[in-house]
Amino acid sequence: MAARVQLPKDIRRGQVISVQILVQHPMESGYRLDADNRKVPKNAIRSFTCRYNGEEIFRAEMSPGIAANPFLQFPTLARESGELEFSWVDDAGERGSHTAPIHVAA
Amino acid sequence: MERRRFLEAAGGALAASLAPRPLLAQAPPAFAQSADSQALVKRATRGKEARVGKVKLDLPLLADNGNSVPMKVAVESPMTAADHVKTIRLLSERNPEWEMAAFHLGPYSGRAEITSRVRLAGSQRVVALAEMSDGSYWMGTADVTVTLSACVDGTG
Amino acid sequence: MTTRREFLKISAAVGGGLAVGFEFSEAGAAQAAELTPWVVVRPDDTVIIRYARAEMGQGSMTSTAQLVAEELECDWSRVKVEYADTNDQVRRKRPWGDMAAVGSRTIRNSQEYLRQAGATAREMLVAAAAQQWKASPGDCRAERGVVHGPGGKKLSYGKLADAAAKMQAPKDVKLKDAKDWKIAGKPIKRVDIPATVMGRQFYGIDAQLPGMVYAAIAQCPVFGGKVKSVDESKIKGRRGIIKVVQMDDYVAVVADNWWRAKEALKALPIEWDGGKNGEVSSESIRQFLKAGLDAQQDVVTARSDGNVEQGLSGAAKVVEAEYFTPYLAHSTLEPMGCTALIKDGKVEIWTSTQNAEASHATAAAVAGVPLENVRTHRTQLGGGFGRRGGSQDFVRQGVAIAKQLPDGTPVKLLWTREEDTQHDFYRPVSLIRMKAGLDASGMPVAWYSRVSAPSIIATLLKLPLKEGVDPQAVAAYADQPYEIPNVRIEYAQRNPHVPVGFWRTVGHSQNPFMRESFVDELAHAAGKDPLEYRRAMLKEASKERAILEATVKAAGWGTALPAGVHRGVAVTEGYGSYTAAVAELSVNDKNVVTIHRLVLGIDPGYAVNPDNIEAQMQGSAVFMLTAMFWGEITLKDGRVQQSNFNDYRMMRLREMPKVEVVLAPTGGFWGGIGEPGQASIAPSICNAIFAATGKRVRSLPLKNEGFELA
Amino acid sequence: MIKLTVNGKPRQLDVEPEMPLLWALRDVLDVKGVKFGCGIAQCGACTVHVDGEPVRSCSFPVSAAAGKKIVTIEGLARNGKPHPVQQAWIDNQVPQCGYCQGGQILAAVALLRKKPNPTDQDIDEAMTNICRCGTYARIRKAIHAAAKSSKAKA
Repeated sequence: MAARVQLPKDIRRGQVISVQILVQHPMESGYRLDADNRKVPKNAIRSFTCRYNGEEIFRAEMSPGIAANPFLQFPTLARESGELEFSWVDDAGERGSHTAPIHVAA
Repeated sequence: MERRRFLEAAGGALAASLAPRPLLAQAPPAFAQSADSQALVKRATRGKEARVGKVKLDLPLLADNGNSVPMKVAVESPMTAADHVKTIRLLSERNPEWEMAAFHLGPYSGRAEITSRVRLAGSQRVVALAEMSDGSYWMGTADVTVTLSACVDGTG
Repeated sequence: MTTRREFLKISAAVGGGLAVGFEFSEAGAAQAAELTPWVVVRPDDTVIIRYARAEMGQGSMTSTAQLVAEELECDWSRVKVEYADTNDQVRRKRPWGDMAAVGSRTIRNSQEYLRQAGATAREMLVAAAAQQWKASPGDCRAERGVVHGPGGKKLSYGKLADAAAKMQAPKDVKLKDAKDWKIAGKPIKRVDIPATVMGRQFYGIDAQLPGMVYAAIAQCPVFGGKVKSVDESKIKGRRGIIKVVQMDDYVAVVADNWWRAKEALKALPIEWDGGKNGEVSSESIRQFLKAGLDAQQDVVTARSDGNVEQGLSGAAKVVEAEYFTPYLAHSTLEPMGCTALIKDGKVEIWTSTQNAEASHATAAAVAGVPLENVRTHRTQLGGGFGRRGGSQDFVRQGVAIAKQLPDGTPVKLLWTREEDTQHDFYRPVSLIRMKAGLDASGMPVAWYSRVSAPSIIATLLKLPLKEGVDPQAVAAYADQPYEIPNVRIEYAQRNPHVPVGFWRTVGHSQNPFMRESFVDELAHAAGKDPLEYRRAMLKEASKERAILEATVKAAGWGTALPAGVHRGVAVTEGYGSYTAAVAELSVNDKNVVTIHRLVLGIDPGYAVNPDNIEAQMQGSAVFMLTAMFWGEITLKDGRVQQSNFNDYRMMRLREMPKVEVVLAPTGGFWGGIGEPGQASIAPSICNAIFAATGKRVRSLPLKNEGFELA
Repeated sequence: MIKLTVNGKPRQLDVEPEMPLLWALRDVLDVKGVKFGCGIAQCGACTVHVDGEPVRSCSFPVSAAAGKKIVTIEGLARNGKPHPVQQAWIDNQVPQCGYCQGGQILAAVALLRKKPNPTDQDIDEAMTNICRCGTYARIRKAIHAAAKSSKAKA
């Protein structure tokens, strides 16, 4: 489950930035049939968390009501340089994670 | 009759503007089944009412299909330790799972604004419900017409 | 009426970019006053009534205007009907509501707000007059476009329009009782017909713009397949060729003339990759559905009353049968197409569409522009029948091709008849097993049906099915009106790769054939008259019973017939209306069927335009008889075998039997008109064939059962 | 350069001789009343008169129309008044979607020219154009009505 993260270019301390992430996941609705006419089981990312240097700054509970390859853009207050750590788990129990460095100018 | 010539001749000069009038009470109902968004809200709040306001939910008026509809929700809040948005929920009238998503925020968020793409099982009213740090609830709604499903959205 | 002139004026916006939010009406529009989004009054007393949905021959453009005009108390001879603009629809946040002409629901879903709009405008005009006269509105009344006041004062709507537009709209308006109708309920002539017969009607195919180019299209012959390669060198240097557009699953040739584009496309070598669907045939689909009839898994229950097993095991007699109906193409006489212009981030399209909003949203999505930057020009449709509603493939392609051309180049995409026949969203194939248990008196105590068929809602609309049931697939079963204590209806959703869609009358185009034929089988097994049998199973007060009685009475059921002539009967609800049919026919020794008379009854609740209803019923007869006798789309190597009217036969004038329409509105509800008329026809014919020959038709089309139409 | 007369006006066009008259009319001369339905002379939506004879223009090369008088549905009216057949079509509310009706009317006009008082069988034989909406009963009625009205005038 690959992911792509986008952060603003120049981040200054105290600035509220938008964190964008796109996770590759089908977010199966549970009512789609595959090419062989078999029901594709429901499978959505249920829980998604973002930690900023270890501290939780965003959490989402989701359903198949979020489109395939979920895209999320959420705000956070830039404090110091470090790492954003994203983690999620789907209905199948599969876990995914991704990290992105964050550079904050004083 | 030469249509092409007519087109050119007619030019842009026919701008007989007509000021749009506000929607009348007699306008077609948006969604018959959306009579009571509060019922949806009460399910989410376990019985508490939500006040209308502070929450702005942006969804397109029309979506050609419901598979991936751009969504933006913003809540008015200073986002301080004392006064902030704790959770924003998206509630659906028609999706098989009525709780589409819950986004948890805090003072560290700086502002309360989420953008995503949602999946809608047909035309409906979507509710955005914000739970504030003082325990109050605020809501905003948006009506989306999923044009692909128009064939079955009316009656049978 | 949207005349060609107005269309041209609308089109003219192309020249100066998108002049959005403007009224493109004819002279005098500058002073026109909009009283409600539906009613605009001009100083010359012309009343413009807006029409939001599509006109494809079903007549709703006229009948909806009748409803508005009725409440407005205007002079019908001064009424003009104009299409509501899709760009205004978006900018003004949908003042016209649903624009789709689908599901026979234009009248029944909009009658209330349309009548309210008319009444609202009327009240505003009366209030304006009263204000001017310093009279009480209660002392004023509106009649034929004039408000009359105390002391013989009068003012025409045109004179009052400006003031009326400034009046507060009343909150509540009282609507007339149908018995007081003067314009609605009357056989008013359709507003679009003069332009049609004079050759001035404007269809999607007729869009013409300066600098326009033309596109012909070839789609992968195997559904779901892809383009593998294209050898453009083979058409280099041909006259008029501008570009070859290669997409995932289709290739388009763009030229300065459509015929040149089409001829070049014919000469263009295209390699396709059909994938594994390239092995599918009608036979393999039949087997797939057959397996659905026997399957234990992936089957859902759509209705369950009592205990069918007990009912069957305790029955004196059990009757069982399997019925089949094939895929069908829509074959609108105007093939699919779309003219698109993308310029400076704005998009305009001209297309024959049953849902202008869907076309609008599709164009915006494909072009990647906001809804506000799009205008979908309204045109008459050269037939719809469900093809141009849910599936907007032609718009998707038209805009995608325009995107491949230099900004500002209008392009008209037009399909050939062959593409149209082979790339439809077909009426689903369906295989149904029915089993009924009869008691000692011959009446059914148990009824079981299993439908093995694709789901339009799951595959085309990709919507969740409630409890796994597609209501269209089990239509006329799950809601069957007969009084039977033990009923179970099951649905096995089986989706072959063939795209399915809404074909006029949808589930009711096939299930009533099966249900009502099987009821006849039961009557026969019980040794009873098929009409008496139905009477015994229908509640005395039911609407089905009422339309059945009205129809058999008109048909003279039970009266003596000439030697060799036999009758068949059927009754069905659908689209909010109730229909019945009695067929009188004879079959000669070569199995040639001569239909002497087809009596079609309908109870639509209220009849807004009786003449139009008769026309729709006549048309329904032709549409259904065409399907019954010849209609089938078959597959080989994953491809549709039919291509044009030479191998996908249409009924012609000499083959149309005498059709008598029994219009028996009982009031109190609003039913559909465009589709329900077809529902009872096939079983009435097949039941009459059984009466004539003893052969029970359980599979359509009739040509495959050895029957030919005289 | 191919020269022909369309609805009374002389027109000329520089196109391939094998281009069907339908496309020369629609796309080159901008005469849109003539419709495309099948392209194989099955449906008759493209019917026009060539020197008074009904022709399915989708399968009729434009070169064969050179020097001839073409009349399309737009050219039937006289002084802005509907042709008696057009009037009968309005009186009897024949069209539904209307797409085929230009061709149907031209076929009916040609029939009435040959047989001013056609029988049902004459109508069956002459009227082979497809109407997908199924307006055939009214087409028959309108042709009889037009025959009657022309007789009344004569």
